Amino acid sequence: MGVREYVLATSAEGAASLAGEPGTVLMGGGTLLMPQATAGTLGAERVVGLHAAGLDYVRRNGVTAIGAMSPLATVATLEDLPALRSAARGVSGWALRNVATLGGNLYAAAPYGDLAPVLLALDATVRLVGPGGERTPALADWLTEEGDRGREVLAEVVVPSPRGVTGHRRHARRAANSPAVASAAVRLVIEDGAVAEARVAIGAVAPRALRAAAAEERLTGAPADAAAIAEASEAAAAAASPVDDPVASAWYRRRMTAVSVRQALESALGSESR
Amino acid sequence: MTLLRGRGMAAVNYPTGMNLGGDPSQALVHATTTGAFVITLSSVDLGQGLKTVLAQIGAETLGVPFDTVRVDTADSDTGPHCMGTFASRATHRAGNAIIRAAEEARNEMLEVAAEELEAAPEDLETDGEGDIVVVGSPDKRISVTDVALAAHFKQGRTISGRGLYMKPKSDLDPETGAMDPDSTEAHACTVAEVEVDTETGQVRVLSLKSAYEIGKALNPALVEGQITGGAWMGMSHALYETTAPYYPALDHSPGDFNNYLMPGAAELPEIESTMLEMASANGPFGAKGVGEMTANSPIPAIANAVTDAIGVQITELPITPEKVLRALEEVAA
Amino acid sequence: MTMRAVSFELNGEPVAALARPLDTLQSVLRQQLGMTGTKAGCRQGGCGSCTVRMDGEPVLACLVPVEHVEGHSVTTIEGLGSADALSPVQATFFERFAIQCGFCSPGMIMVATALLERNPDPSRAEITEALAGNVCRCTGIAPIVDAIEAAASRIREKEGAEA
Amino acid sequence: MNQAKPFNVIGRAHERRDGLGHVTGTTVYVDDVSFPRMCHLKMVRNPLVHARIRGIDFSEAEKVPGFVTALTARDVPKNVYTILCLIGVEPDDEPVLAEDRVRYRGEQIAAVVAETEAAATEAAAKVRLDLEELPHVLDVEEALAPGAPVVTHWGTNHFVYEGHHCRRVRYGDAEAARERAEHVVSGRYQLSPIEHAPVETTGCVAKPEADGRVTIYTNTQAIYFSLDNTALILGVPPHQLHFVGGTVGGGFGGKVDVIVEPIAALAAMRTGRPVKYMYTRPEEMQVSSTRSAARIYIRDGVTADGTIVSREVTTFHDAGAYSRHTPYGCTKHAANAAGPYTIPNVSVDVHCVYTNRQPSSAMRGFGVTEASFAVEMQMDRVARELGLDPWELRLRHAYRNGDERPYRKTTEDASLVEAIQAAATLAGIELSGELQAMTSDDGNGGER
Repeated sequence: MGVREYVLATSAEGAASLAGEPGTVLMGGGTLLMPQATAGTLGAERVVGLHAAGLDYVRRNGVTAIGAMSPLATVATLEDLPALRSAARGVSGWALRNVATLGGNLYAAAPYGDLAPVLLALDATVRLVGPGGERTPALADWLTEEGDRGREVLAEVVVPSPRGVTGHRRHARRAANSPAVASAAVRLVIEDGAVAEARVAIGAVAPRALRAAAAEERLTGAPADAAAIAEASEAAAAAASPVDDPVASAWYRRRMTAVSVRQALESALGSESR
Repeated sequence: MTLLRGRGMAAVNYPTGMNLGGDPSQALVHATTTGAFVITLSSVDLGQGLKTVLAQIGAETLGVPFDTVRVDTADSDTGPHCMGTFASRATHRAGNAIIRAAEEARNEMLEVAAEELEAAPEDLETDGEGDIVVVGSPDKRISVTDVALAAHFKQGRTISGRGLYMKPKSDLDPETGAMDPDSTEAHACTVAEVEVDTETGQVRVLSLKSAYEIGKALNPALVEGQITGGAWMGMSHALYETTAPYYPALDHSPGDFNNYLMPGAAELPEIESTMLEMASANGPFGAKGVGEMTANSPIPAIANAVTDAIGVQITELPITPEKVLRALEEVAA
Repeated sequence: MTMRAVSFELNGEPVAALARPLDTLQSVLRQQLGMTGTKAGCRQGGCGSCTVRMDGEPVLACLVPVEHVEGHSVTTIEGLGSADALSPVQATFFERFAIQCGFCSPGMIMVATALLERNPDPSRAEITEALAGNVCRCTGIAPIVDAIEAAASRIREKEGAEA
Repeated sequence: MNQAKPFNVIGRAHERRDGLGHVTGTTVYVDDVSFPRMCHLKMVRNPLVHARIRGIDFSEAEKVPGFVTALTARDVPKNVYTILCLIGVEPDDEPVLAEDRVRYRGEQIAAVVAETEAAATEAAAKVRLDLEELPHVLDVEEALAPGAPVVTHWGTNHFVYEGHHCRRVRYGDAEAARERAEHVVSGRYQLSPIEHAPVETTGCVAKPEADGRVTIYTNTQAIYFSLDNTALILGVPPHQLHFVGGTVGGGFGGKVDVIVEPIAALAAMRTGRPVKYMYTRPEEMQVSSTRSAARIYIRDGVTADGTIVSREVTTFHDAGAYSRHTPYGCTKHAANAAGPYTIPNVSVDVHCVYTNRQPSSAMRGFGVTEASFAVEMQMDRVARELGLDPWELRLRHAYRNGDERPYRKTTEDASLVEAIQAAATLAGIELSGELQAMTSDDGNGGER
């Protein structure tokens, strides 16, 4: 069944009022859904688009609030969030980044969805608008929620001012326009030579991006020395649940998870081995 | 992490054309009323530049300017038969057919001109710029346009030619494999340098330096295009491409350009090449087929360079980072 | 099914199209507006051959619902130079054999043109980054990068001469 | 032709004749061709690997608004064919549309024609297939093992070459020479199946004309090859067909198969309307032919002084489910399997093996690309195992003019020696004076 109706919502609330209805899907920039619509495999009769919903903005007020419909090309210009910028720049090619959105990227299945690990490391929250109102869970919580994510509209991502140092590494088969094999984003708050707070998030190696709790625990409360970095990297790799796909096997993705985390940590600490 | 450097080389031959069932192509050439020439045939340009190089062959043979020669191809209602564009055969076969057709048309053109100039045809020469001149008497000349007009409206004859080139069918001895499968052979040798990241298993091709012996470069820029494109494709075969990433299993067969991996602009190595020209007796102006060969020598050259870097052969394509890491573990064990 | 009328500016001229829900800009350009220079190599956002510019920004026309173009300005390869007045990028692609089969060329040229407008003196790395979303199967890409470098210096020289 | 005269046009880097069209976007490719009342064709494909077809139900498809017609094997006059029948290759093996069995994932079962591409896609998706899954085989050597599921209709999983189970080359006595040799060096080399991946997918538009002819606009690499095969399949005289092409958005061998034209032409004749059939990108990637994933075993006998006196090559070409051009590719491979070297004793067995994979076919260099990969890795293996210089090993064995190839053709246009020397120079590798002095005309190389 082809798409019979495309509704261009003028607000997140308007989109949310239609979101849960049968045969209806929400669409951001369209990079995920448009190929399916063209191929006739979308499986929805009605598509509700957020293109005109007023969600393309970046506002700074102590925190950075990024509208979910901000193109990745815009995210790739956020100088004060270098890890996020680097993740956005790594997605596909220029013309696609002008279409793809921050919000849509958070719905992309592995190995796509490069922004989530960085946003996890930055303790981002999301603003979700549902038929009954809105809520602002932590991204980490939202990503692990069960249930139909199509019933609410992701309106905004809020990134606190990063505390500490951040690092991001993404491995792919090609330097550009290449699905990730593994990626890692980290944030470390160092106090008195020891790690006071650690965030280690990994992407492309599990159905959704996730925080590697064991890696964070290994790092917290001790100096970030080579042994800690190595063990945290292995702990993160153990938290991965990669699958084989056309680009890489599960075996290789797990190996590269450890490498990514280690390199991201070294990058954050400014002690790259290269 | 360590970066291992390696260098490898490979040398290849590549046959021009096919033989099974006979391998012919035809061309027709005729002059328009105003002295342009149309080459009519059915050969297909895949992007390698066949329409251009065939016009060059026609113009050279006719002795007329390149711009006055048209190539009208690939319409079965007008173009005579061609087997097709494959087996590095198109320039060789269609080119030879055009030479024959154009020689016939040229002879007619000179006969018409001879009558207009009151000279013997064998005393005439084309100047390549649109005139026919009497050898030794540069003032006695006539334009090809005037010759064509005279042929059409005064002398009442055509300026045209027919050409066919055929590689005859080769009988093949099923016991010994004795056969004559090709018309000529081009050759290439590539030296590849690679860098292998022992932590990621990624192979980076640093340079591909190749020599290609191609008989004659009829259009050097088009040959260069085949060389650069072929080097890239060979590198792509060596390191990236497969429709079955878990061969022979069918799982995860790529269906798009995200998953069907080919190197991008950032992966380009330094590509340097040199062309040798050792004319083939049966090639048009000595040319050999070059289109396919250019992709061949880089594949084993890169594979051999990887061996040089890591100390063990990876003999299954593509040489993925995973295979490299597993090979390195094997070496270490 | 509701059809929707969409109006926008195409290569400087106002145009209108009647679109089915989620018709792509690509299909409307090619099938309704005669702009077949915008190629359809994959219709998945993977090959870049349908790259056009929307308000100056390169976008993949196969991913853009034509409804999103309402009121905007779109430039296709037909909006660049013609055969007797090639744009600098078209000219150097032609002169430097950065084309073989030609199917990726319009998309490549649209991206390259956008790049040189915002960065008149790009490094090779910046050129390769800009081209990352465009697939070429024939040329080995290097001639395309060379042609873009040549176009950049040609544009700079021309502007230098005018200044 | 006066060869002594300097060239006027040849050797010049003339710009491309089609270049201005390409850079202005005005070159017309097949997908740019359309006609009033043009229909679109979409294919119903096998979702399994190997299956028996018990039934095809079009009842839901017919209800899709815009549905025009559907075609099955019964509609195709000569449904089973093989592309190379034009040069006498037998047997016919591939159905235009599947009959009782489908042998690979994605095989064509039924064509659906509709007013729009979207309607054709939707209707094709609504065709119900009743399939009984059959055991399948995917590996070339497993396919040749006793008890393997049989892929072909004639009962063996290999092509039969004039009574032989493979294409063979026998030159000298390879086995005896190997037994006499001091060293034996063996290798196994595996290529991957590769997609041609032209940026323009394969396709055509077939347009019925008022005089009963059909014009077919196509991106085939071989106009007459496609025309003649289409005429045979449709059971019409060739002069009833008019093929127009010559502008191709990348070929690389993939557009030599004659897959889209016959069915589009049949649909046009059936409906009396122009019909377009373009592969989608997934069809191009997952269904169209690939390069054969050849598996090549090489065993060399080498004497103490580093002379290769014997080379035995056994190759298994993965044809996939149908022949297409692979039987020919195997012959081309057989000729080149020992490489561009003069070796006095050569034995080559090239098996064209059928598996339940998407068919392989011609691709840039096929037959030879695979041989060059394996031979050049093997040459390095010999050099490594015997501690020889790989440049010297190749230069010493490189064939010279006058040498006989294993397929008993006397070499005339040898230039491998010169190519190797030139590459060494370019790469800054210094060859010894002896190696530098070699030529393709020196009759060098010891026992030949």
